[in-house]
Amino acid sequence: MTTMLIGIFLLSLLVVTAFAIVRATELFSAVMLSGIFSLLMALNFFILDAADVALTEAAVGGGVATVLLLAALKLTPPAEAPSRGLSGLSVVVVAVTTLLMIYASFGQPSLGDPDAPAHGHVASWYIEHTPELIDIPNTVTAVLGSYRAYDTLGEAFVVLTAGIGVMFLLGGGRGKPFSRLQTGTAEGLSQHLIPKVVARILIPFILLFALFIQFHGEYSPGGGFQAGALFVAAMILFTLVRGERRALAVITPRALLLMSAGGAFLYGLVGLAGIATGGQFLEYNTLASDPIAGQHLGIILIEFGVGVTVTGVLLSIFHAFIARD
Amino acid sequence: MNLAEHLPALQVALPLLTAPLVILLRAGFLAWFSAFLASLFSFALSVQLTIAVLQGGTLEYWIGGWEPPYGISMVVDGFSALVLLLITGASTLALAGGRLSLRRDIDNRRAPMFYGAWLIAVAGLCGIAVAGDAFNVFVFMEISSLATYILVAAGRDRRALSAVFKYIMIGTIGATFYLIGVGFIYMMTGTLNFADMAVRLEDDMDTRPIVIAAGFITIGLALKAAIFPLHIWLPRAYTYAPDAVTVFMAACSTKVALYILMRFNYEVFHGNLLGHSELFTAFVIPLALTGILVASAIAMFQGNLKKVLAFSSIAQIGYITLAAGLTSEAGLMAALLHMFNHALAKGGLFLCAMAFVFTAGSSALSQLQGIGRRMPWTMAAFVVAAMSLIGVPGTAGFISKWYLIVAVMEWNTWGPALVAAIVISSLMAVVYLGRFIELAYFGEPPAGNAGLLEVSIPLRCLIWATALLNIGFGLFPQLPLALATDGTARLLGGLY
Amino acid sequence: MSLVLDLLSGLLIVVGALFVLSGGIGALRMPDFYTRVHGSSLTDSLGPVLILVGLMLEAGASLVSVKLAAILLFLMITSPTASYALCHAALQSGLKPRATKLNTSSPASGEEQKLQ
Amino acid sequence: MILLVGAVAILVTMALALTRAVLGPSVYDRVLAVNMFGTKTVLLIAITAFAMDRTDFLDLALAYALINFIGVMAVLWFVHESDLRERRKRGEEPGGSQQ
Amino acid sequence: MEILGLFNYWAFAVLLMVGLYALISKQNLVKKIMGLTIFQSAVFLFFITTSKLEGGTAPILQAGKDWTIFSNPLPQVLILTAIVVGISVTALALAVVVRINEEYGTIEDDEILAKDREA
Repeated sequence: MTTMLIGIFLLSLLVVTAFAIVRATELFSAVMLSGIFSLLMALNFFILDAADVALTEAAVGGGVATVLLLAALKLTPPAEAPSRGLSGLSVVVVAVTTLLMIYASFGQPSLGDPDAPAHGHVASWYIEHTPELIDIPNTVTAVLGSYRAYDTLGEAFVVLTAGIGVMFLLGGGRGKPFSRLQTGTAEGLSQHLIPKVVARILIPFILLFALFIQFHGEYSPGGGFQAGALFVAAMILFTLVRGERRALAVITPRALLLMSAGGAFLYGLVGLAGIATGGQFLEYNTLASDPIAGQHLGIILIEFGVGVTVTGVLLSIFHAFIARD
Repeated sequence: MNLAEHLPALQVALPLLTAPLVILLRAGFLAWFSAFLASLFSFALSVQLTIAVLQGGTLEYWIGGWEPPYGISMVVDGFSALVLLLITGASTLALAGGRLSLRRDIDNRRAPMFYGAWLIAVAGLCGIAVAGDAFNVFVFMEISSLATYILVAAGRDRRALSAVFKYIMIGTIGATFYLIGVGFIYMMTGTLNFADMAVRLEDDMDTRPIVIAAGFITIGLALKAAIFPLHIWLPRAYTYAPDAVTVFMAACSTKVALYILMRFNYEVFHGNLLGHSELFTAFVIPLALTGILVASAIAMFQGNLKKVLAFSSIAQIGYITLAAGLTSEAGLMAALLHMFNHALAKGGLFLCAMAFVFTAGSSALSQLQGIGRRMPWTMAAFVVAAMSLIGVPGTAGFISKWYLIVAVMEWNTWGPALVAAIVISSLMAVVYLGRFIELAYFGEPPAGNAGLLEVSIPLRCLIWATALLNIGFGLFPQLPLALATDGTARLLGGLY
Repeated sequence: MSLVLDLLSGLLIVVGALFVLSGGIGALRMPDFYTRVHGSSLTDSLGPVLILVGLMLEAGASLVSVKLAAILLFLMITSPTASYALCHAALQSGLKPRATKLNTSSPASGEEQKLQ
Repeated sequence: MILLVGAVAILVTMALALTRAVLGPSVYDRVLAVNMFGTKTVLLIAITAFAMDRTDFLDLALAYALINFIGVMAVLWFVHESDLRERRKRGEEPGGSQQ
Repeated sequence: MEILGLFNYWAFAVLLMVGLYALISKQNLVKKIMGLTIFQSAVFLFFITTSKLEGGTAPILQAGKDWTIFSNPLPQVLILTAIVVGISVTALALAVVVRINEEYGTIEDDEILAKDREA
């Protein structure tokens, strides 16, 4: 009950924030408000028992998305042109949709209803059988990495596609390097002493933490994507305080491209290995002599692949944006 | 290890896994060549799959060895095979024919990224065609959409960018609506597998959440499929995309959204459809008819060849929805056949358009005056494909129009009126295509461009091969008929 | 012993919560940007310390306490740095503190200049 | 019970910070609000993790503490870069921003 | 009580509406993207709502604890994927906006349309 009330309070704040984002005319303010929006969203996920999702939302919404929006904002006009008030047609469209959905909500199972159909059937099967079939504590990782590994393969390739798109449009990749390194402006905040020192202390810890999230994902919230996003966050911090030139000397553009492509490819290879060892596509049981060991091996490998791809792609995207003048 | 039983997985995995290798390449030609090879092999896999389906019936594949609904399954029947053939065939055709055109549109340094995106688009579309799981469809829809955005954004005109932005927004709304619908169904059934959903929905078909879910899914997919009046992204995206990309997209991308829409409405919601088929028909048919007539009318007044063809595509999508909306066996047959035949005709037309643009440097009708005399071979192929689109007897288009008219006639008393509308819109097609053909043969070429200037012989062969396919499938329509019969039987399996 | 710990932990958490709350009120009610930073950053350093130490007392000597200590450490490092960075950015972009003297004729002259 | 008091205080503070973010008036007030909000999120997660008896989720709080900092640094970087751009546009020497 | 349990759905509906409104009627392309983010987040919220189970805990077992009720892991997995899809779309859309700004010199939809018409 208490949790539900806290949830309702947070949701109300969320709605207020959403209205504020839409109303804000300065884009910078809107970005800041969407930072708050993402934090609130993550808190709601946490309250609703979705720890993995909350971690992802934090890494994506609070970290990567904010930085990307800021980087894009640097290249575009800072404020929205004055609008001509509410547009009638769209108000009608959205109002009708909302009413429809509120109408539908009365036939829906109430929050936490144990008799809701969604909790039976497939979901309870996962909870029941994961310990014997896959034997890892984090059921979310088990579903993500094994039962629905094909979706996760798709996810890795969605990320790769976004990276390809941004590099295609803004530069990056083998043929077309990030453009700004020749000019003298790629120094970041290296003149600011305090942030520089603090960042120097923090970065190793963030990297360590990212590795923990990567390889501890079977036991606690986390996994390849979250680890990749944290790793990227650390590298973004490095880039911000030390400048792009140094950052790209640490992980070269070529390495970034290799990571983007290699991680996704590794995932696919694990899938094909399933076929090669006599199983189905993305079947891990046959990867090792013991099915459980095979499952563990498969999940670790694909999580690693996802982590590498996400790191490579998000960093490439980040560099592609900030290298544009 | 028997590779034949893994065909559905390989169909997706082959183009998908080639893509990361392609983006590592340095040179444009090599990237094109590997993309072409991967596309060709995918086509070969589709042919294999088609043969397997025709011989052994529906294939089912459990990914990861997990039994559905706990794991994700792939299902390949006649309908999927037909769509797979379209996707891989169109991709191979567009890559083969578009090599020079693409080399001009995409600068060499960015080419590996472009062809990587192309392969991912192919893989995404194939992934949808073989999917047996509702959420998996969402993932692969987003893969293919993201890749398609990149392909469209590669257009040389800056208007490609504004067109692609609109496309991204509408495409994402569509995908998200679809996701909401899937969420509602999941909430009420606890499953994501199509077949399992259908079984579990029997009981509470008429509950509010399910009706709303059907609405969201239909609108979302209609946005993706550019069904009138949700087509606004399509004309500009088709017009400003690189010409070869248009060939690929026009032949298959909207078809895949239609495919999944029909899957949903007939297989998952069949219980609902059974109770409300009149309501459904009464809702779909007027929309489809308006779409056909309005889009054809707009096409008659366009000043740009690619735009004419784009609006014609919207009208043709109207035919398919019209046929599917009849909720009869004949109607579905006609819809499936028309999907195939329209892809053939439109692919051919856009291929010719690509050749014209390559020579004339623009797709504006004013620049294409007299192009028929300068490029007689290509123009003749264009005329053949145009006849197929109009539905002249002896071409593939005739077969599906015939099935459509038969289906409409047996529908109810309004049949003749619908037939009249179909005939009128076909006449409109004669006008908008005839207008260009007349101008191409009899128009005065722009100053200084009078000489004979054909495209290369291999491209001419390819264009003519497509044109001949239009005639070939018109005279010997056994293959599409067999696939459509199988697909229809499965779609209707739950209905009657 | 355990009762003392519980009481102490509860006290720390409540006092910390009060500090956090006062910081929030400060951020809302203070007259200009720099005073608001002042209010919120000071309480943002003290409040979390009290709350997290309170939680540590509740958890006892375990891995949980180590994690809490790590969080505490990071907050102690990052929070002041963030405040510094923020003020620096504001100053750099030309946001002036409202430093009005009593005898200045127009007290609102420095109010919230936005140069962004 | 004690935890509930803490949680309520933090929630109220969040609402206050949100009000500040909505009111502005300057963009930096909003950044300040985001920063405050981030710290409160860390605390709220720590407290609810105890309340729900899931102390293994303190990892999340740790992640938030780290990510939040990067957000503020990105803002500083944004202002710095925009400043450089302005200067370059006006034809001044870059790099003279440090007092 | 029963009614309060539906609050999440209402918040979802309102958020969806707000996002969609920004997406349709805002002229500024970056604002449109933000609307899109809100729109997608609403759907994430909806899915996670369906995963919550009264008295349950997150579906992550822990040594030494014997919870018996767990929230539903499946929607969480779906949303993990959907969040990744969302950020990918956002990144690509932002890249397009940056390019549009370079080509057109504006990111207001109506001005872009006007410039398109001229050409």
